[in-house]
Amino acid sequence: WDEPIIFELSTPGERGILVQQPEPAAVDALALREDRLAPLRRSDAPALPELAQMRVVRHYLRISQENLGADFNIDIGQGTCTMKYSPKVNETIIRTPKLMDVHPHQDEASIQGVLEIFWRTERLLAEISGMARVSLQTQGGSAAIWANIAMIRAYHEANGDGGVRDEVITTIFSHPSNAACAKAAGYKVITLMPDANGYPDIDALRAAVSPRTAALMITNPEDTGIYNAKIREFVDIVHEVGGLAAYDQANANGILGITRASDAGFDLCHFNLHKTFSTPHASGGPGAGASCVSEKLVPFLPGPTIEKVGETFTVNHNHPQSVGTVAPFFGVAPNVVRAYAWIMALGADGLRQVAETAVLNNNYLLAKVLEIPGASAPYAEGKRRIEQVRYSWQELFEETGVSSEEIGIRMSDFGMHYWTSHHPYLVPQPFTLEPTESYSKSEIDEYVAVLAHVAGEARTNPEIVRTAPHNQTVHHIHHDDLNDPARWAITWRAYQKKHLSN
Amino acid sequence: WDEPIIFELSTPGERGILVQQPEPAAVDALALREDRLAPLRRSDAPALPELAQMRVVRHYLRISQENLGADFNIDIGQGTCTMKYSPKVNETIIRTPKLMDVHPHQDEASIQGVLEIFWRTERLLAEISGMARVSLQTQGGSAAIWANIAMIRAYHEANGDGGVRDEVITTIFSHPSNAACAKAAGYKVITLMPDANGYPDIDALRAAVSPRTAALMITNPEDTGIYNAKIREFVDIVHEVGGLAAYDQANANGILGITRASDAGFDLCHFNLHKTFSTPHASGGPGAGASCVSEKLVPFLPGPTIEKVGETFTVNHNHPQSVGTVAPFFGVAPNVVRAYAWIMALGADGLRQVAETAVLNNNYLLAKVLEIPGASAPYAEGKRRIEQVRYSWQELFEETGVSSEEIGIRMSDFGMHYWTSHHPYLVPQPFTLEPTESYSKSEIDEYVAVLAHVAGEARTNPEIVRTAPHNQTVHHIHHDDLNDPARWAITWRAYQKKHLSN
Amino acid sequence: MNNPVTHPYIPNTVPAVREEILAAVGAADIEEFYADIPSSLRVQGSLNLPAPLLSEAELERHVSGLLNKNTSTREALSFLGAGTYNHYVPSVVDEVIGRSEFLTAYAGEPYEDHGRFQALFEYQSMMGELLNMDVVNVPTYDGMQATATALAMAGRITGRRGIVLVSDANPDLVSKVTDYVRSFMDLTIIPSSNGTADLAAAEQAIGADTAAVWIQTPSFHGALEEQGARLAQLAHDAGALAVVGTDPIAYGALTPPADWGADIVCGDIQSLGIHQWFGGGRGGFIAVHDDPTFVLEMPSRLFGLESTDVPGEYGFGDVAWDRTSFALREEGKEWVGTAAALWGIAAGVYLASMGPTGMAELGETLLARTAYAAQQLASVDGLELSDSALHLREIAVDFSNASLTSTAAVAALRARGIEPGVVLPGNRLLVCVTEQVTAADIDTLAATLTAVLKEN
Amino acid sequence: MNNPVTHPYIPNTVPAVREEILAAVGAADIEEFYADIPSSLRVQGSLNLPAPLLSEAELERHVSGLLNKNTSTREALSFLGAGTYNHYVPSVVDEVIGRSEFLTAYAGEPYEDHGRFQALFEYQSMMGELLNMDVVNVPTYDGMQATATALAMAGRITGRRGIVLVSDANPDLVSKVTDYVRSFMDLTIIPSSNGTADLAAAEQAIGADTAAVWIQTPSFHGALEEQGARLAQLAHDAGALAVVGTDPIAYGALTPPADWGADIVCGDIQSLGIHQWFGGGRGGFIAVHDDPTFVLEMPSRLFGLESTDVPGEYGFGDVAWDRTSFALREEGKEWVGTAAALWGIAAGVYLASMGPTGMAELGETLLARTAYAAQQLASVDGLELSDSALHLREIAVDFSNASLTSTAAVAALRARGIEPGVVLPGNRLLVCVTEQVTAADIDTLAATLTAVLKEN
Repeated sequence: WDEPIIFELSTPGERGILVQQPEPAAVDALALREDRLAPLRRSDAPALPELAQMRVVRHYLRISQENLGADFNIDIGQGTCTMKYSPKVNETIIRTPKLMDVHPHQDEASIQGVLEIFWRTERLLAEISGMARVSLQTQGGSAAIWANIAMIRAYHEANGDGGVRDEVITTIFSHPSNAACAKAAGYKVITLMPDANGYPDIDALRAAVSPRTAALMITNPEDTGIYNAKIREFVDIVHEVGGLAAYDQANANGILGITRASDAGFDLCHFNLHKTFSTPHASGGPGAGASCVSEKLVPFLPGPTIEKVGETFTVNHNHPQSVGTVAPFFGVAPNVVRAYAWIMALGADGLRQVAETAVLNNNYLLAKVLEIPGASAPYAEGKRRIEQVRYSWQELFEETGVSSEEIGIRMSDFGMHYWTSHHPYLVPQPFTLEPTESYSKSEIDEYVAVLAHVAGEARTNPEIVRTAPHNQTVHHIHHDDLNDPARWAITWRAYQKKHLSN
Repeated sequence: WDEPIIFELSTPGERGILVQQPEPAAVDALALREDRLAPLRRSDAPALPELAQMRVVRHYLRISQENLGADFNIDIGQGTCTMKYSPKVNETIIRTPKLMDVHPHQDEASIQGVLEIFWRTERLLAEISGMARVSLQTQGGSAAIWANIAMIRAYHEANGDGGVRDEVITTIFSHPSNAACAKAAGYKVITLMPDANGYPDIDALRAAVSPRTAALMITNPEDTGIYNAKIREFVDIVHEVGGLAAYDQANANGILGITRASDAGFDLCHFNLHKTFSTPHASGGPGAGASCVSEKLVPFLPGPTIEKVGETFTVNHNHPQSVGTVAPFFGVAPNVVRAYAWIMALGADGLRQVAETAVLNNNYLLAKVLEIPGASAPYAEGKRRIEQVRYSWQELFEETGVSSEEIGIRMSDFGMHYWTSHHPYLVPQPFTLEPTESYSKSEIDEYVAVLAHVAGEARTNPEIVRTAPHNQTVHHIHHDDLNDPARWAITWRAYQKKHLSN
Repeated sequence: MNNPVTHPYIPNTVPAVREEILAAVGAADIEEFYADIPSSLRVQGSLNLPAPLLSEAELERHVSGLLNKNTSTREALSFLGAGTYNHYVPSVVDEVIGRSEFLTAYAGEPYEDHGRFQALFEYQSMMGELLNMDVVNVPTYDGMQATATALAMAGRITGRRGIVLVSDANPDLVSKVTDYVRSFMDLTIIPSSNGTADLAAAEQAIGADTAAVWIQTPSFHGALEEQGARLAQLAHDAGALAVVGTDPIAYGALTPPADWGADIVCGDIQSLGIHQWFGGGRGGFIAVHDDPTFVLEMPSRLFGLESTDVPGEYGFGDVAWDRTSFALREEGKEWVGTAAALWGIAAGVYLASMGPTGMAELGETLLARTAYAAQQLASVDGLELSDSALHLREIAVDFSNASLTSTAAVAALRARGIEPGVVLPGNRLLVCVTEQVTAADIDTLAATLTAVLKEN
Repeated sequence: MNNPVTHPYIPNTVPAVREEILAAVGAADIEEFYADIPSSLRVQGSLNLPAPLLSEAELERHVSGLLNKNTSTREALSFLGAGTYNHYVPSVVDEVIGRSEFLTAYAGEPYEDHGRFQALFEYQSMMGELLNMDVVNVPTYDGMQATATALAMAGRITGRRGIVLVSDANPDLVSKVTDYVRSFMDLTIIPSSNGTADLAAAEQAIGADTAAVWIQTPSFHGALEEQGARLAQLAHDAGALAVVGTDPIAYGALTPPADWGADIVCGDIQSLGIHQWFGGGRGGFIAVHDDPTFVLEMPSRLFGLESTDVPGEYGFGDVAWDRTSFALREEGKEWVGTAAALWGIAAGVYLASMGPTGMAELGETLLARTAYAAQQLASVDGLELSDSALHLREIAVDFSNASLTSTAAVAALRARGIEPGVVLPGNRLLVCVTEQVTAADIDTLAATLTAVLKEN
């Protein structure tokens, strides 16, 4: 489709929907206040587009077809994102007025069902993590990390050394939100670089800890797919200086039922329900975060908790040491229900099969990718990986001058994703693949075949790779305007002012 | 997508869904009958494909994107089909267990809602047609025509002249199902050809009627968009010889609230709810037919009727003269609810606006199409049309050798429908366009612009038209196998036997 | 005359646009377009319809409010069948048929509508595997129409008038068939014996004018015909066809009729992933062997695989288009029109999701629960099974020796929130169990019936 | 260890395939892949979880059964607001965000995910029109986060610590903001006067260390700030920013804050086409003028229009990517992660459907019904309005002179199937009316309150 920007489709006078009109009595009531209201009334109507309903539908359905959902492709290329199957039955389950149209302030007697699901989901995640309690209030992984750092801060303050402990330690292959949230909470951030084998450097940690250490915030396995075998020692080292240890479990998909945060001694951890527990990624949210804590952090949990009293589920606001509200009400209810349904569809054995199969698939993919000339998997050579691998096209780049980003764009011509954002850029010409448990062997083979084909093109016909995409809705996009305040256009009105005024 | 046939995606052992297992007590109960059951057991499992659920989803969502729904294109090219907007709110309304999961044999007290909607819809359609009662039992327009001819047959038999009246008269521009249903009911069919101006020929009718005439079955306006101004006389002529008159109102979209079947004296008529009353066409059904009859045909209505007794709605099976059941239970409930909602969204004034706008759009389109060199609108030259027009590319064909069918296939390259099946083939190089009320002026302009562009290509670059499509999932399709019993393949198993066995 | 606002469904009612169009076509007003309609035929004023609900919110509330007066089978324990069945519909099915691409499409060509052709070809193909036959139609309206057409085909193929029905068939189906074929065929009904065909009586009735021996298995009462091969043989010996009406739901576990001699197999696909829809979710299948004598008598569309200009690429098209009334009007076979394509797609998604193992397990679950229901209901004091046949999904229960009639028992159980079944003539009750009804539910039914019959 | 069957969600548990893969990678078993995980950290045996519901039908029945214990606001008359609002959601919105292409996508590039970029750019653009501002972010989590970030931005831009809140704000929002900014900013709350800002007290509090004057309009109690221009002026005079928290729902009818001097406008988009979702359907917007000083302080993604190799074609990309934590880790502005894109698409579809006239009419309906509710509740014996401000959608009602406390009144009305509002401290009740609540519904509330108060 060559679908215009929606403003270009406007015909003055067309209506997309009609709305309820006020009754005469209501109009009369308002008229009594009109003299005070008049100054607040808008003089010019907002320049929203005017379209008949079918044209609105056509516009959005067309552009939806210009988007590549996980249901449509072998979504291995968005590594670190755990693009697993989101079961359709969960969509059926959540699309009921009994969830969509429920208000959080209703009488508890009228929300027992959703309270029970939140309570049960908390218990499931507590068992999976080994932690005491879980807050489901946040809407994404990063927000859950924020909630964790807020609890760490409150914990140290409650212990009287909030002023002293002003440093947070993380590793470079931990998700950037660990560093960013710690910074936003007022901490200095110490970032550890990997050792020669790509493992987190335990000596660097020993050097970094001190009485100023508030916490270690660390991912494991990291986005390299490498599992830090010394994780228990890492935690112990931090504990020895009185710091807390927070586990970023965004990469938990390969270790469900295999090892738990509690086993390594962590005080806090978080899950991304939209990654590990299969709620759809929704074009970039809403996700849902779960902040899991050990007993000693329980008093600091955000928001209200849900308790089971006899056979009744009830909301408990009585948490005087709580960090307070980190998000509205109870969290992203549809995603909590989806995650609950997903876990209940699998059970303990099923979760373990998920982990094992994700790891099996990843190591198969690793073997296949390494067969492609020019591809490599830096660090920990010859070692098995957990659920994903950060690869490199450095050899291919040196040979052909074709970059990983160019390969990624060319992949889109074959209907496949290939994520080109790989913070941090330690691995040269990086790409990260994560097959999850959702793809069959033949699908993994198909993805690798396309990857190999494009790598071949880089040698035989680099121009076709460099000028990609050839097969997409749009052609090669420029970047000049995006970083130039005089030219960037973040809204249609700004575009008109800056680019169409002449 | 280059999506294989689903059998090609099979991996033995994969499962798409797990099903409920019988309880031990049930297994035991069955075991007691195993000796009798054994001979009935299937020895080889059916060779259905075996796919994990995500692959099933991916397969069907991909091929869905290879289908051009009315929501995606300016669906003017499927003339005679009244491709209007099917409001999304109606989809929201019907997708409730209160309709999807309701059984027709339930206690009447538990189905009052759906009975009321059927009853109300019947009243609305009775008012719109001017008829006494309406059966909603049939699933499409042709089935409604069958119900009408069955009632006609029963009526004449009840009057004792079933044996004598063995002829049904129709016109060549009436839908073929009128002729075909009459034939299937045992009638001889007399088809009237148009007069020199394209109007139904009243003299031909006078010559055709006789005491053997059972009925006239006629569309008006016909698929040419021409309204038969003498329709009342047609009906009178048939009535004079004791025949009945049945009105095919598939083309009612331009005359809603303008003129009614009863006004012209018809005894029966039918509507296609999926055309005129906006239920989605569902890739070719289910539709829904409404058979409307005057008082004298009421005793012969098919199936049960729904009556309002006091404030209660009840099912009445007591119709001894009924033609019996023409379809299961009450009809296509979701489409009846959609049609009800559509009518209630518009009301009397709205329906009239629908008709007027459909006609306005059609005459605008007519004017624009006639501006394209090589296009013409045979018959009734210079006259206004109602809601559609059957056009001809005869001039263009004579000039360029490019056929209407070739133009149609080329239209698909621009994301537009263009229906190439135009029974009867009286108009040379035909194409039929029906804009309905749903499209804006700018969309009609866009469609015509593409049509003009393709007509231009026929002159400047006929090869690109002849070798179309260039831009679709598949390329030019052969036809050799489809009519050859030795080669046709109506199932994958047949294809394998006939084409892959060597 | 007009609603005061531009309706969201009708863009060109914007006054300025309307004027612009009128000017473009040189018309003074819209009345001009209706010049051919005599004023005597014109509606005077407005139709007498209720005031519209213009705001979508009010419309939705009104219609949903009416529907909410219904109680669904999800809210009550239901043993209702008799032609509409409460099987589980996988969410994948609803996802696919809810896709606007399929839902709002219609009759496009196999280029821009390739997906619809592929989905329906795959449906045909999977049904073919389930039924072990090589030709299956794009769904016609419903099983009733499919059966009527299958029998009419038998009449055309054999040139004979006789239909011999040897099974208990749904009375509505018999009504449909009778009226449908009566101008050119005659139906003889042979009463069943202990639930299935009376072989001796059937042999007597089958003769030189028999076009079709019509078998229903499972019968209207759920009985499985055990003598199908024998009946097919009788038909073939007489030069007639064996036409078998059935429900495809259990052919993952049971031998399909083609394997014991059926020439035409027909029925409804509602069981295969289509909701009950108040009885309105239906599609009819007709399956035959790949014999042009049969294929060319089918009125429905048949999608076939075809090659394209690109080697190895699959395209689709209509097989033997010239059979149809679209092509030949009254010279075509019966007629074809908008039928039930979307439900065909649904059934295809269902079969693709279930696979061979799912269908086998489902068949097993249905057989086992049916056997259990028969066992438990037979053990209720005063109730007896109407026959001793093997049953699938439905059983007929006789209330002759009970303290209540079957009608009274239904009323008593409805008062307790249970729909126990459909009342049959002869003081019987047709009880249906699907995979949605557990053994515990069956126990509840039996216990409640026991209690109710004891109280009276 | 394993479920007895191949799970539909995990294809490669098919034993033969599993063996094939193990052979291909040269591993004896899956344990080998976990060699790096010390045995001391391994889970022994299975996790202690409930038995799974393997069949989809049983799973669906279990979870839906739990949800069916809820009563929705469609089934009871609800006057609940306080941060989650029962506005009508057009069906078009749910259709679009239910599209699997949007629902299951994530972080693709602007080629294969062009549609997502376009939909969110259009969202930004339509919000910009509604708010009369040129820059709007891709939604952050919710209005609380948006507000906390907006205030933090003010701190960074001005280099000051002070926040002066002059309105009644949602206590949960105050809690969020307080904890969020407390390491680098301080919050001062100026009590409102008759529902809106106490201008004199505000003037007093605003000073050289003030980073932001924080205005909420409508306030937590629904009061519209009439002195916005004056407050913005006070802020600007002190070198501070005017940060306005609001709900965009009524800006088809009301002057947006930018027009009276707001520098940063923020809030939640739940009102714009997102269901209540038990309080979990949220997205946060932050709008600023097109000034790099402001834009470069925004942590969220900002999608911008770009040219491509084809003249006239629109592409999209991330504006000023190097602001973000994705690019710069802790040196970025706060952080960015998976937030609320789908709700942003929903709000875009909502605004596109509503258009200027729909939004204007909706604003009018809300204002009128709110005024009517105020009038009717004030006329209930014993009840008084807590203030005389202009209100949008919510009003606070004082029960001090009533025979029941507001808490007791809520209990009494719930027993009659009505949720009359949210209890506020000080024996008050926060009553919310939307376009979904008619004048007749308001009459019902007033009459029921009257009756209940009379009885006690």
